[in-house]
Amino acid sequence: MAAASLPAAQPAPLRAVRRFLSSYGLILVLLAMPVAFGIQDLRTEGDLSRLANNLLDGLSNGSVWALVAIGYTLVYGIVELINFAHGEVFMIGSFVAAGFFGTIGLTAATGGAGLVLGLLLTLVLAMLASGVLNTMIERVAYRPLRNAPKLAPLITAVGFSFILQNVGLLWRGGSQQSIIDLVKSQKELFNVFGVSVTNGDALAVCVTIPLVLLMTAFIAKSRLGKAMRATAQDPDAARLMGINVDTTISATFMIGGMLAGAAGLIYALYQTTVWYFQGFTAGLIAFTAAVMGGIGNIRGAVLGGLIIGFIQQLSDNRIGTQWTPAIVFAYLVMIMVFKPSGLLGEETREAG
Amino acid sequence: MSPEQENILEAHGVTKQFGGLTAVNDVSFAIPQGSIVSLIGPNGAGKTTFFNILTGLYKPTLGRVAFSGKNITAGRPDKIMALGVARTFQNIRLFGTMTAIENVMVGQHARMKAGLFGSIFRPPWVRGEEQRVRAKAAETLEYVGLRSGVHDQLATNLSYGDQRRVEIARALASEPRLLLLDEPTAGMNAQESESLTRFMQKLRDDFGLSILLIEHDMRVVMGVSEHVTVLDHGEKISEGEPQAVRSDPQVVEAYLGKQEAERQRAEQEGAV
Amino acid sequence: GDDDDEGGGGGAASPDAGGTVTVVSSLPLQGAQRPQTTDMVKGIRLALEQVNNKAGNFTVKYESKDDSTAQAGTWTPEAVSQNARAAAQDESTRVYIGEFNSGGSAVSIPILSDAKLPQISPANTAVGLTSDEPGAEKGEPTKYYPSGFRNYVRIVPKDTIQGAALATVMKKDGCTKVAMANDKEVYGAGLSRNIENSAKEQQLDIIFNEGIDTKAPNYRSLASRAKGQSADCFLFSGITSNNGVQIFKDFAAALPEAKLYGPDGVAETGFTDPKEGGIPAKVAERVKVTVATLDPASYPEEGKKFFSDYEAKYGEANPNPYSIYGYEAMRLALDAIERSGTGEREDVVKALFDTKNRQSVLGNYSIDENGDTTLTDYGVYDIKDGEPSFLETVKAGA
Amino acid sequence: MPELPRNVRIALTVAVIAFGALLPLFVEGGGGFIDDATLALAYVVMALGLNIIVGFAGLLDLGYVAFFAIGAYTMGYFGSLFHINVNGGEGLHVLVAGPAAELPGIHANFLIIVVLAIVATTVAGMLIGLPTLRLRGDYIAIVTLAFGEIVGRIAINGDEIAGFGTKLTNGRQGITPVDKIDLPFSEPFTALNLRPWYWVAFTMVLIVLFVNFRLRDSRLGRAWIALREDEVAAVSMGVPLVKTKLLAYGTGAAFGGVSGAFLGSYLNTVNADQFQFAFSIFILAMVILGGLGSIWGVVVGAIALSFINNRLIPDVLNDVPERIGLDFDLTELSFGIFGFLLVIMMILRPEGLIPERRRQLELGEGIEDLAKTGDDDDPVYQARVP
Amino acid sequence: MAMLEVDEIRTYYGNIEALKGISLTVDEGECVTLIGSNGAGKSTTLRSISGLTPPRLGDIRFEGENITRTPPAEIVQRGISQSPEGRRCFPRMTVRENLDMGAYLRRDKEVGSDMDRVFDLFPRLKEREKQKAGTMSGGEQQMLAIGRALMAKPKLLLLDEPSMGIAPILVERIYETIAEINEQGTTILLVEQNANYALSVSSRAYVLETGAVAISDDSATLRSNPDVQKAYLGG
Ligand SMILES: Nc1ncnc2c1ncn2[C@@H]1O[C@H](COP(=O)(O)OP(=O)(O)OP(=O)(O)O)[C@@H](O)[C@H]1O
Ligand SMILES: Nc1ncnc2c1ncn2[C@@H]1O[C@H](COP(=O)(O)OP(=O)(O)OP(=O)(O)O)[C@@H](O)[C@H]1O
Ligand SMILES: [Mg+2]
Ligand SMILES: [Mg+2]
Repeated sequence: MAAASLPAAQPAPLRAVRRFLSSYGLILVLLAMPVAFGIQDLRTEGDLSRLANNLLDGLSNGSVWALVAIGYTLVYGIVELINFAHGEVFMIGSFVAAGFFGTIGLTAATGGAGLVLGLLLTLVLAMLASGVLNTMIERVAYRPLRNAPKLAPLITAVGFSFILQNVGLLWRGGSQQSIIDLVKSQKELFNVFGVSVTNGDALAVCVTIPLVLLMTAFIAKSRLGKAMRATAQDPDAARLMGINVDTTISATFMIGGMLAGAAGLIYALYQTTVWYFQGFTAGLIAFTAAVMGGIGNIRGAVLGGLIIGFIQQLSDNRIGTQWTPAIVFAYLVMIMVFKPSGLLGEETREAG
Repeated sequence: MSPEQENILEAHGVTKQFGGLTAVNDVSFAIPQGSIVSLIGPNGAGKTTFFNILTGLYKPTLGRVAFSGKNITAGRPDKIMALGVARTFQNIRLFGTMTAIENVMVGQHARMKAGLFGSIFRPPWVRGEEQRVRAKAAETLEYVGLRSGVHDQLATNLSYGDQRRVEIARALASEPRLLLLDEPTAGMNAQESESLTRFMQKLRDDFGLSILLIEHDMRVVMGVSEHVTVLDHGEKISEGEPQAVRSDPQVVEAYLGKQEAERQRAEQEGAV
Repeated sequence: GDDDDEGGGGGAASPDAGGTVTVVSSLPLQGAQRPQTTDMVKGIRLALEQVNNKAGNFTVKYESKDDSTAQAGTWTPEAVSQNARAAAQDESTRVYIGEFNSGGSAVSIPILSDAKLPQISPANTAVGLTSDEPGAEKGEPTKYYPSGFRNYVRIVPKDTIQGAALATVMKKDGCTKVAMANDKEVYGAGLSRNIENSAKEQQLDIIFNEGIDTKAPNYRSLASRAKGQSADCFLFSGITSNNGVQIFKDFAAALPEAKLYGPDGVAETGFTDPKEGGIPAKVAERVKVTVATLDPASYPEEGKKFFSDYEAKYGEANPNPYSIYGYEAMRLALDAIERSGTGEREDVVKALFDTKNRQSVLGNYSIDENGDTTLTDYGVYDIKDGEPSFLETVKAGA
Repeated sequence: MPELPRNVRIALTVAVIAFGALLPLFVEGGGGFIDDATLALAYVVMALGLNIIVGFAGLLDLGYVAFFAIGAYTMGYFGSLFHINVNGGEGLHVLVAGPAAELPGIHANFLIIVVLAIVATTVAGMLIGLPTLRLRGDYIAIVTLAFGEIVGRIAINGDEIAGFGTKLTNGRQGITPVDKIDLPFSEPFTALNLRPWYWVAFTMVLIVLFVNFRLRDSRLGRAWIALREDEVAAVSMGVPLVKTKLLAYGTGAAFGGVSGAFLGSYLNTVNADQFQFAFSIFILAMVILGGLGSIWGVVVGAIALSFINNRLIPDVLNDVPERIGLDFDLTELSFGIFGFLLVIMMILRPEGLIPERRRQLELGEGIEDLAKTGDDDDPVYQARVP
Repeated sequence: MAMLEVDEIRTYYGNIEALKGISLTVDEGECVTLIGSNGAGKSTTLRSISGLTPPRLGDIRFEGENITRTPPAEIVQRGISQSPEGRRCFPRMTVRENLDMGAYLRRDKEVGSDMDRVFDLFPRLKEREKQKAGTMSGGEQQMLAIGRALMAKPKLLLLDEPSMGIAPILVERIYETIAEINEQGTTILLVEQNANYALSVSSRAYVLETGAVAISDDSATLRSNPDVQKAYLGG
């Protein structure tokens, strides 16, 4: 029998619209703002340098988010926990770094090898501090709840996020604290076609990209990476493979924390301001980025972080900073509508 | 199968592709009213996929499905269920934190009327409905052979075999006209499989239920079905009466294996 | 206290008056405003300690209440109304110092007005709480006093005055295109509206006045918008803890030539001193801030004494500017209790509104019939060695 | 644990209700206790509403504050001076007496406002629910969170949006004051006598409790659990996905709206700063701490957290150093303490203060008990602390 | 000394006693079958041996050492691998990655050739090397689960209903393989419902009933036991 084609449930034009939307809707959504603004710029200013500057700012800001988001998504992927404390671990990393600058005598005048060496040392310290802190939180607040209802660790995470914020508050007070500008973050490094690239931009991008490549390779290739993925997907089966699930989870928190620490340092260098509350915002953005890209997917988290960076800068520049969070979230909702499992999320067989 | 018998389900040219893989390829198929029909084939032949198309979980790439004359292609699963098509799952999908009896009560969702306000104010008719549904669920569980002692246990706490029974009960309780069973005897021993075979026949005889069965246990397939369709690589490779299909060389080659065919033959002869 | 010579009637307390009365303060002790409010409480305590807990014949007890919650991190209506109600219920409470936020006072005034409990705000600047002058919403201020009883006074000038002062300074400095940002708080937004109004009068071009997201990590894109529109001055109308430091740094970087301005909300070392996390010296060079307090040198003795006493007690030479308002709020409360004679709430209210020509740490002021202070002079400060340093006085509205 | 006979359970329920209802008569009418209690009851209403969404239907909602906001703004729009120019400054008055009847602006009877709030939040709940229908697990969480934040942002920035001669919101300035509740056959409420407020809140709680219990053991309740457990299986068993999920969002949201309208009036303000993410988390913590899906658990969780937040930390703990003669400011540790308490409570009782029945079963506790119970629609059965 | 000794173990799920004192032994090189009706406790026995649900009472010894409370990962390290009930493949990993996971603890060079062996046994897996396991059909996943357990190259292999959901033609192949690897020296403990094949490859068998051992005997003897025939062999 000839295969009858699909019964017409909808009139043809509607169907075409739907099909078009489902395949290109996402792209339309993502490009809407830049394209609209680009056209506007061409009309009013005659060139695209304003847009290009926005996008560059977005890229560097987004790189910082991406760094926070990778650590977030790693932990998220493995224990399926919305880790509200992650942002605070990142904040502590920033504080440690900012505090250490003074300790080892880095000043705005330090340059060249001294600066590089000092920063590397700080990096190690910040990563260690945040890594250990994160592992400790896991041990104290999440591990005892391994068999509890899935949402129970969410509350301990919130609890720890409060505790750490309080630590930050006691440490550096309630206002934003300006710290020394070691890398002359806002100083122009070079300028192409009216796009001004600053030291901060270069730093953020140059640190993020290698780290992302490294992490992706690590998760895909290394034994620990494999163990992490297996544990994430089915802990009992992972045990049957000879994987020590507790150790793996600890290691994941360690790595996640270390990434947060690295991000903390970059953030401190890039913004030259630290604040006890910075982790809350960063955590929320990292969560958003992780989900936008597809939970547990590292490249997705990076993509999510960058997209958020772009949206934020475009919106700050054109629409108004007070609306920026709302616009970021509106974008998120639209992306979720078109890609329910995130931009790079994997769909698995659901039926049967 | 007499020609004047009405078909309760007809599928025409159903095709389903996943990316580059064609899981079901242009399969046409019919289930006569009140009959038991089996769908067999090697692993990955597309049987479960076909089920998922019939029940609305997958949208076929091509093709059309009609249930008692109504087009249900890519219809909403819950609507298809409400029309009278109930199913079980190959990988058992019970509601883990519900008790066995509650699971079966959910199966009757489409047959109940209480809405939001009915549920809140619980007028007498809603009370009556609840009682009826609960009683029916208990009865169905007994019917599939689940001891009353475990009716109030959570589904996750049941053993594999018992979970299968609850699943069948859950499907049955909705009083379907067509029952789709995906490897119902997996995880059951020979005796249990046999009683399930008899049970299917009884369902058909008592309630005029039509059954579509996916099964790898040839003893069950041979024992119960009036008609067998064989899929391989998504295509229909053979179809007909069980005996005929069983000796179809293509089926032996792709699915049964020489040894199994041999054994079947021996058994058959022994039994006669 | 030695500021009662002008108050009159202080010594005339009826012989049977006396006993213990309570003054409560209700301030957000959690979250972003904590730095201001804790120094304020310190100022309050200092004031009370200096008079040995005495106001005339009354022994004064002080109770510090928190109008924020840990969970919210800022003032909450729940906490404000709870504090107001508790104060109203407690017979011994005679003065209520608060709230810090104008929005909070909008909640507590109606409750306290019903209970005829005198209220002194050390920080509210929203116009509409006391008067219906431009800047107030329709229906203000009567809607806050449902029974018609005015119980509320404040010791900080309302926004109209500082707005004019800032506009004047910018005009004088030769600004032509001003980029403005405000923190959207009642204080910051209200003040920025007043600055805009005054700027218009003085033909200053405000290219934008952006309400910022105070939790944003940076404002580089916003600053680059100002650059795109060739702004030559930048003004942030808000408080330090609403990301004041970051926004100044970002605008300073994007507009290397521009002059930068801020209101009293940023006139504190947390903003001016890099050692305390304030803006870097390079940026500070370009900043001017206005404060209702004048040059410490031109302060009355009282004022100088405050700073030295504060340092003696708490070891901080440069407290948050709000500490002095806390101090003065308590001083005024004590003074009014003493002047009231009976210490009864209605009498204290009357005494508050009767405050005339009071010599205080803030300078010489009276309370007008709306409950506003008559202080109008603003000091313009620039920043030297991480500290605000007095430049000149501007006459508001000039 | 021995099973309580049915009539004992009924007696116990009646006793609890009577105790709750009569409580205000024994305390100061304007005191801190009744204030805390009234707030706690308002939170109980929200927590039970959220419990329907998260506990029953398993849809992790991190944006519940949106419904609080919408309920409160309904109160603000229809019971304050917000629309001061309406009717040429004369005001519109619908079945109100007392001071409100004289004022400009729109002033409707509280009961009407409640109905409007229910309608508004139900619709909002469903709208927010729509984009989450295809989503799974935590993807739902972020989308609801997003909506909560968007609503919060609109509240804060609404003063920039104007139309029809009015602003959308009053921004951070807030809408103040708000009409007091004015019920038929009673004196208008006042800010200083809190007893009537308490009783209104108490009545709301009784209603939500009733609805929660009825829904839990109903066709709809089962459908929610089924969807929460396995969506594919549930739809294959005839549970309509869209309708069932939206009903959960809608009902849960409605209670948030009712409570929001009440709080708007009770707190005398509708202030944009209240509608922050932290509030969603606060309510969610009540639900999880109490015991996800467990009705009495959520009640206890809400009361406990509300007490910790509004009384224990600000008033009890913060006074401790002063009382024992230390010059130490505990307020600077407040949210650390709050966080610490959350962590400790959760670790000590991972299943929640009063775990849901299913949870107990899953742990293999008390299966024999349950087998005997048979009928468990009686609230008191759940009240037993295991 | 037997390779595996299970001594009077009692395993609980919460308060439910699933195993009420089960004892059994498996000698080195042997193939032993567990049969029993639904809920008898077969899977629980295997889970207990692997350490997933450690018994509350009783002892399990492997190669003379007590492993009753040893964590699962270490038990695998000692040489016990399991193909669990319900397949439990890693759904978002590809077929090949799943097989790699099976050899997680191995560091020898023969992993590659063992993989080829699995591919020989199940050509479908080779064909779908890059497919995500979660999208495979039930039977395909079962193949993968067995293959994955084989990849560990264990001393003792635990198989929980390996033929479940497998087409007849493959069941043959699987049992041929079981017999083959058993001959090559791998000890096997097998749980099966359809005991025909199982009893034909195993030397001894235990029949479990409601958490206890009801019969234990030679496979051949059991096959001719009328009760067993009726219940498990469809006789
Ligand atoms: N979502 C999917 N994505 C990609 N491939 C799929 C998907 N679902 C099924 N397949 C493939 O389609 C084919 C048919 O699968 P199906 O589950 O229908 O087989 P089956 O006949 O039920 O097999 P079995 O007897 O093993 O259960 C299989 O090869 C399977 O790997
Ligand atoms: N996770 C669990 N929680 C509680 N009880 C359980 C759990 N798993 C199994 N049980 C109970 O333990 C007993 C033994 O179950 P088990 O799965 O070992 O049986 P089985 O012999 O493998 O049966 P089947 O042939 O059906 O797989 C059963 O009574 C079952 O109800
Ligand atoms: Mg199948
Ligand atoms: Mg089993």
